[in-house]
Amino acid sequence: MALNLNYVARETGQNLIRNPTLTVASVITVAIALTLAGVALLVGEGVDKLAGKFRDDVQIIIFVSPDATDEQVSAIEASLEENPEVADFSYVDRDAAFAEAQELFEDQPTMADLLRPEDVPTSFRVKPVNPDIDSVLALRSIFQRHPGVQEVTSAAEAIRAIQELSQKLSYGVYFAAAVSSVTAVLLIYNTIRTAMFARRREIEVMKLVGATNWFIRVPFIIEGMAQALLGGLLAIALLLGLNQVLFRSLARNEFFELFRQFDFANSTVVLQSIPLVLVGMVIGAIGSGFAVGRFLDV
Amino acid sequence: MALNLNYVARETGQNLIRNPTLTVASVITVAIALTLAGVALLVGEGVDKLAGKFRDDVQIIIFVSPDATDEQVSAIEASLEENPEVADFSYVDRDAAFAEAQELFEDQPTMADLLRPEDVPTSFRVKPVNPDIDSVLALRSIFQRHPGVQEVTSAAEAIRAIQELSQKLSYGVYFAAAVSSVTAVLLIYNTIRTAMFARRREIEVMKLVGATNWFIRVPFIIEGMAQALLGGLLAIALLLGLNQVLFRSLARNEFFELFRQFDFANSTVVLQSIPLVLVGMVIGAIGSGFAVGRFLDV
Amino acid sequence: MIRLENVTKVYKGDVVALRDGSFEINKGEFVFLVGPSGSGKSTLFRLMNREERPQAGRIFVAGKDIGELSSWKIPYLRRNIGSVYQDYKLLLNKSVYENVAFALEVIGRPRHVIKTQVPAILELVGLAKKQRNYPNELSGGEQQRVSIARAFVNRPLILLADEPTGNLDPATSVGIMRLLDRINRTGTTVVMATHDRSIVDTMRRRVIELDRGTIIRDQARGVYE
Amino acid sequence: MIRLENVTKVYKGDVVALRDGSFEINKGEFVFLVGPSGSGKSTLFRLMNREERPQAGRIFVAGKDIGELSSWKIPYLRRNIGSVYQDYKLLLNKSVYENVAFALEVIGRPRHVIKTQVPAILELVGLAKKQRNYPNELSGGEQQRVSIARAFVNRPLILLADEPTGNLDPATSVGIMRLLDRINRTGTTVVMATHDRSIVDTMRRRVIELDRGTIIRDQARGVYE
Ligand SMILES: Nc1ncnc2c1ncn2[C@@H]1O[C@H](COP(=O)(O)OP(=O)(O)OP(=O)(O)O)[C@@H](O)[C@H]1O
Ligand SMILES: Nc1ncnc2c1ncn2[C@@H]1O[C@H](COP(=O)(O)OP(=O)(O)OP(=O)(O)O)[C@@H](O)[C@H]1O
Ligand SMILES: [Mg+2]
Ligand SMILES: [Mg+2]
Repeated sequence: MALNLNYVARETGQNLIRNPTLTVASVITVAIALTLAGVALLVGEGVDKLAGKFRDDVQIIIFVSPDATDEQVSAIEASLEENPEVADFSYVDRDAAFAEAQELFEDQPTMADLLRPEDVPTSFRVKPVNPDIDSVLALRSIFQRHPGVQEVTSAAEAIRAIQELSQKLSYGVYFAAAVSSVTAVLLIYNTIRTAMFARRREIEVMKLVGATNWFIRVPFIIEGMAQALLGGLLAIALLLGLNQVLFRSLARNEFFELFRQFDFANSTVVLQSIPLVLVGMVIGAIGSGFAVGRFLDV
Repeated sequence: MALNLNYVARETGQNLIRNPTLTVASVITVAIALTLAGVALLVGEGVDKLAGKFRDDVQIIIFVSPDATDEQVSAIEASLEENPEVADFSYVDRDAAFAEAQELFEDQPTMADLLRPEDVPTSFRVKPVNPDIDSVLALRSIFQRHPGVQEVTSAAEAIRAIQELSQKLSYGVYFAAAVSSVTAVLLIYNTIRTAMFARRREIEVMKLVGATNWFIRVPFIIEGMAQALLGGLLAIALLLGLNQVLFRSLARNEFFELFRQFDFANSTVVLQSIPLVLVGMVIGAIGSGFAVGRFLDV
Repeated sequence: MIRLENVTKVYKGDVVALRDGSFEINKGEFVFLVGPSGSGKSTLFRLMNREERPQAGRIFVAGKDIGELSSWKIPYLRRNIGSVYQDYKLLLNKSVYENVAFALEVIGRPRHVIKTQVPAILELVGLAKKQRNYPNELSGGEQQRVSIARAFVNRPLILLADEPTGNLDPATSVGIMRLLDRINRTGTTVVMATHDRSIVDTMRRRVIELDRGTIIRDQARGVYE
Repeated sequence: MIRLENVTKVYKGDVVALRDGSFEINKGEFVFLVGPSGSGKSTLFRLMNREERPQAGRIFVAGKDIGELSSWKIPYLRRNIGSVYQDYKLLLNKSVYENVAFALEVIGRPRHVIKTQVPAILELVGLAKKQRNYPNELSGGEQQRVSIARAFVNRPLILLADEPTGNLDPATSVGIMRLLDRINRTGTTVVMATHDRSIVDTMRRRVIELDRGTIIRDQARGVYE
């Protein structure tokens, strides 16, 4: 190959500087493309965290009969402690249950007035190890038959829906990430191809002077990588800006709890972006290598 | 100008066909850019509908005293009918209220068993004309003093939060739409500039042969418009695809009520996209006109 | 037709391509521009069609000071000047026919005129068979002749030909010179830069000689040197 | 050094640029290629450096059938052949110095060699002062000389020069011909296409004449026609 580092560095630098139109166009395109992909990644992470939180919220409530004895309550507690499917549980005693009910009826004063502590059943709040629907139903049927238990409830429908949703959402996010990656690759490759088209005559001449394909390719490849690097740095800056302006302000809105998970640390954004920039550089390199190839057939 | 339609048509057609690299690159870029902007618009519409729905859900509940006379109830009804701030209202009588309460306590069987129809207060459900917090509080204080009224409630906090949120969300959407529009313009202009750069020598030669600036520009402008049109049609196809695969499937997920508003009709998508395509064509035209200008200085 | 008054053109790096040049070329004249490589012949042409502007002096073409021409009028100046460029300057994405037709389209000639005049002029320069070819499918001399055809086709007032026979064999050169002579006889002013001694010596027309930017000779019925 | 065996080259549209051409050029020979515009001279050069491939026949360069060369070996063939192109084929985004240096960089010459050889060859073709200029800042003849310098600089076995004096004045032409002659005396095989009768007639070397793709004359110590 007889490739000379000095030659490659000089050649790349000159190409970058002498064709500012092409350089600027490539850098902007790469920045936009990577920002797009970066947003998809961040949203993906938010959705993942969100789905995790939904699963964390799954709980089974074991209502204790009003006429259950203290021994029966202890027995329930003991079986809960033994059961390997139970991750955690807590006992809501009469006072706590009454306070909860009061709060629930805040807006319906008549109801709140009617309530007496004795009316409110005590209960165990159980967090299953496996928040999926089958384990939950299994746990329910076990405790349903336990003496002293009045009823076991769980938002079975909700759990099923959450499960489906979190799957759909992650498919959706994979899909969006795939689409934005393909978009990014297309945009970058497009720009490279056009830039090469603009320089096709030069490439032909180099070939005629006796340059090997690699001798011609390498500077273009390095150039592609350099442009991707610049574009990538710009993309990181854009992502940090977006994080501040969009995600964080959304996440910090009191009411919209759903977006609570979209509060990303700046370091997360940067770490998230580094592989992206690397991928961009690889695309830049391979894309340039390929695009130049079309004009090497002389 | 001595511009000949036949010449312009032929010239444009030839440019499109003889430089397939540039044509394909431009069309793809425009398609991606417009799809981006289109997604922002659709999300914007969804968010608007969502905010509208939140505002629709604002209601005031006037609980009637258990000891209110029928005349007092009729009087409340009459004042509600008179009040210009009341958009709509309905009376929840004892049976309806009891049924509602039963449903509410579905998961807490002890509570459900305890309830008797006489315990549940009847109420008026009032939809205010103006769902903002001030009007709601004004209405509340008016009816609070009405004879036969036990209490007037409204989710004041929730209303305030919704109001803030819907404002923030629409800012967010404006912001996203602005960002994606700027991105679209940048991408398209970038591509045009690069393509012009690739043809700069041709443009120079035309100038030297005595072509006026407009004679050179017009075919490039039409070419830019044609590419934007093709890219726009592709973008509409992409948006229809995205609508099917992403928005609709999200909207139809049972659990995620929030996205119910993202079920767009295909005709909406198409109608939404047409101004986008027109804007794209204008950018293509103006961008080409400008980009060619840089090389007209001979 | 063309008058230069003390024109000086200096390129960046202090290259004086024309130093205080003055001359007048009358309507219908035929002038040879000679001088060694790099003496400023092409620069002179570029000054006359306002591709370049001089640092000092004034240039009149058809009575107008072209230094004062507003930029939108430049195309109209160039339509009166047919230029054969040393490097041909063909439109690479247009066929031979389209290249020549372009010069007529630019001035708004109707299609039927183009359809008769273009093949006629291509016949004249011996390229009737190459109408559909693209410039990169032509030999050097053929490209040069396309450039000549394009410069002629709209019957300009002035013809500036920069080494129009540089890539032509002697026989074809003679043919082209006959054509130029015929064009000149119809009243077109012709200025031709050349290195071809035999052509200059045979034709015996006015010769302006340049040397490193200075006009060192302006001779009626001159020879190459 | 170069041998053609019944080579035929037909371009699309049934243009026969070379018909059944055979000849052999020995190491160290100096051959003029003459013929009217479009007769196939440049095509012959393009066949010899494998820019084009013939429809029939075989071409040997330095003993190797270049038709059988795998594509990655073509650059190595071209490094043994210095080519002066009719349209110069300079790298427009490189300065004069860089253009010439490129031919040395391609073959991996170290920097100090480049730094001494490039200025030397530019001095030889009279462009010492234009090293930093870009091709579009040069006169036609100057560009042609850059092309010549680039073709020479790596001392190739074979030099193919396509009208290397087409844009040069007689005096500079003579200088270039002296240079070619000197190069030839050091053992380099030179093939030169030209339309310049006086050069051919003065040098009296072997002349191969083409006419519409057919070799009609191959004469030792020949004249232009
Ligand atoms: N754009 C430019 N920038 C700097 N120098 C230039 C530029 N154009 C031309 N020159 C220089 O000006 C001088 C005159 O150039 P010009 O092209 O007029 O010569 P010429 O007489 O046409 O030569 P030739 O016969 O070789 O074509 C040359 O030395 C050339 O290098
Ligand atoms: N790529 C091509 N496609 C079609 N025809 C071509 C192509 N290249 C050359 N030709 C034709 O082949 C013939 C020979 O061309 P070539 O360039 O070899 O001529 P030449 O002898 O170099 O002429 P000149 O002296 O004018 O440079 C010409 O008629 C030309 O039009
Ligand atoms: Mg010149
Ligand atoms: Mg040739």
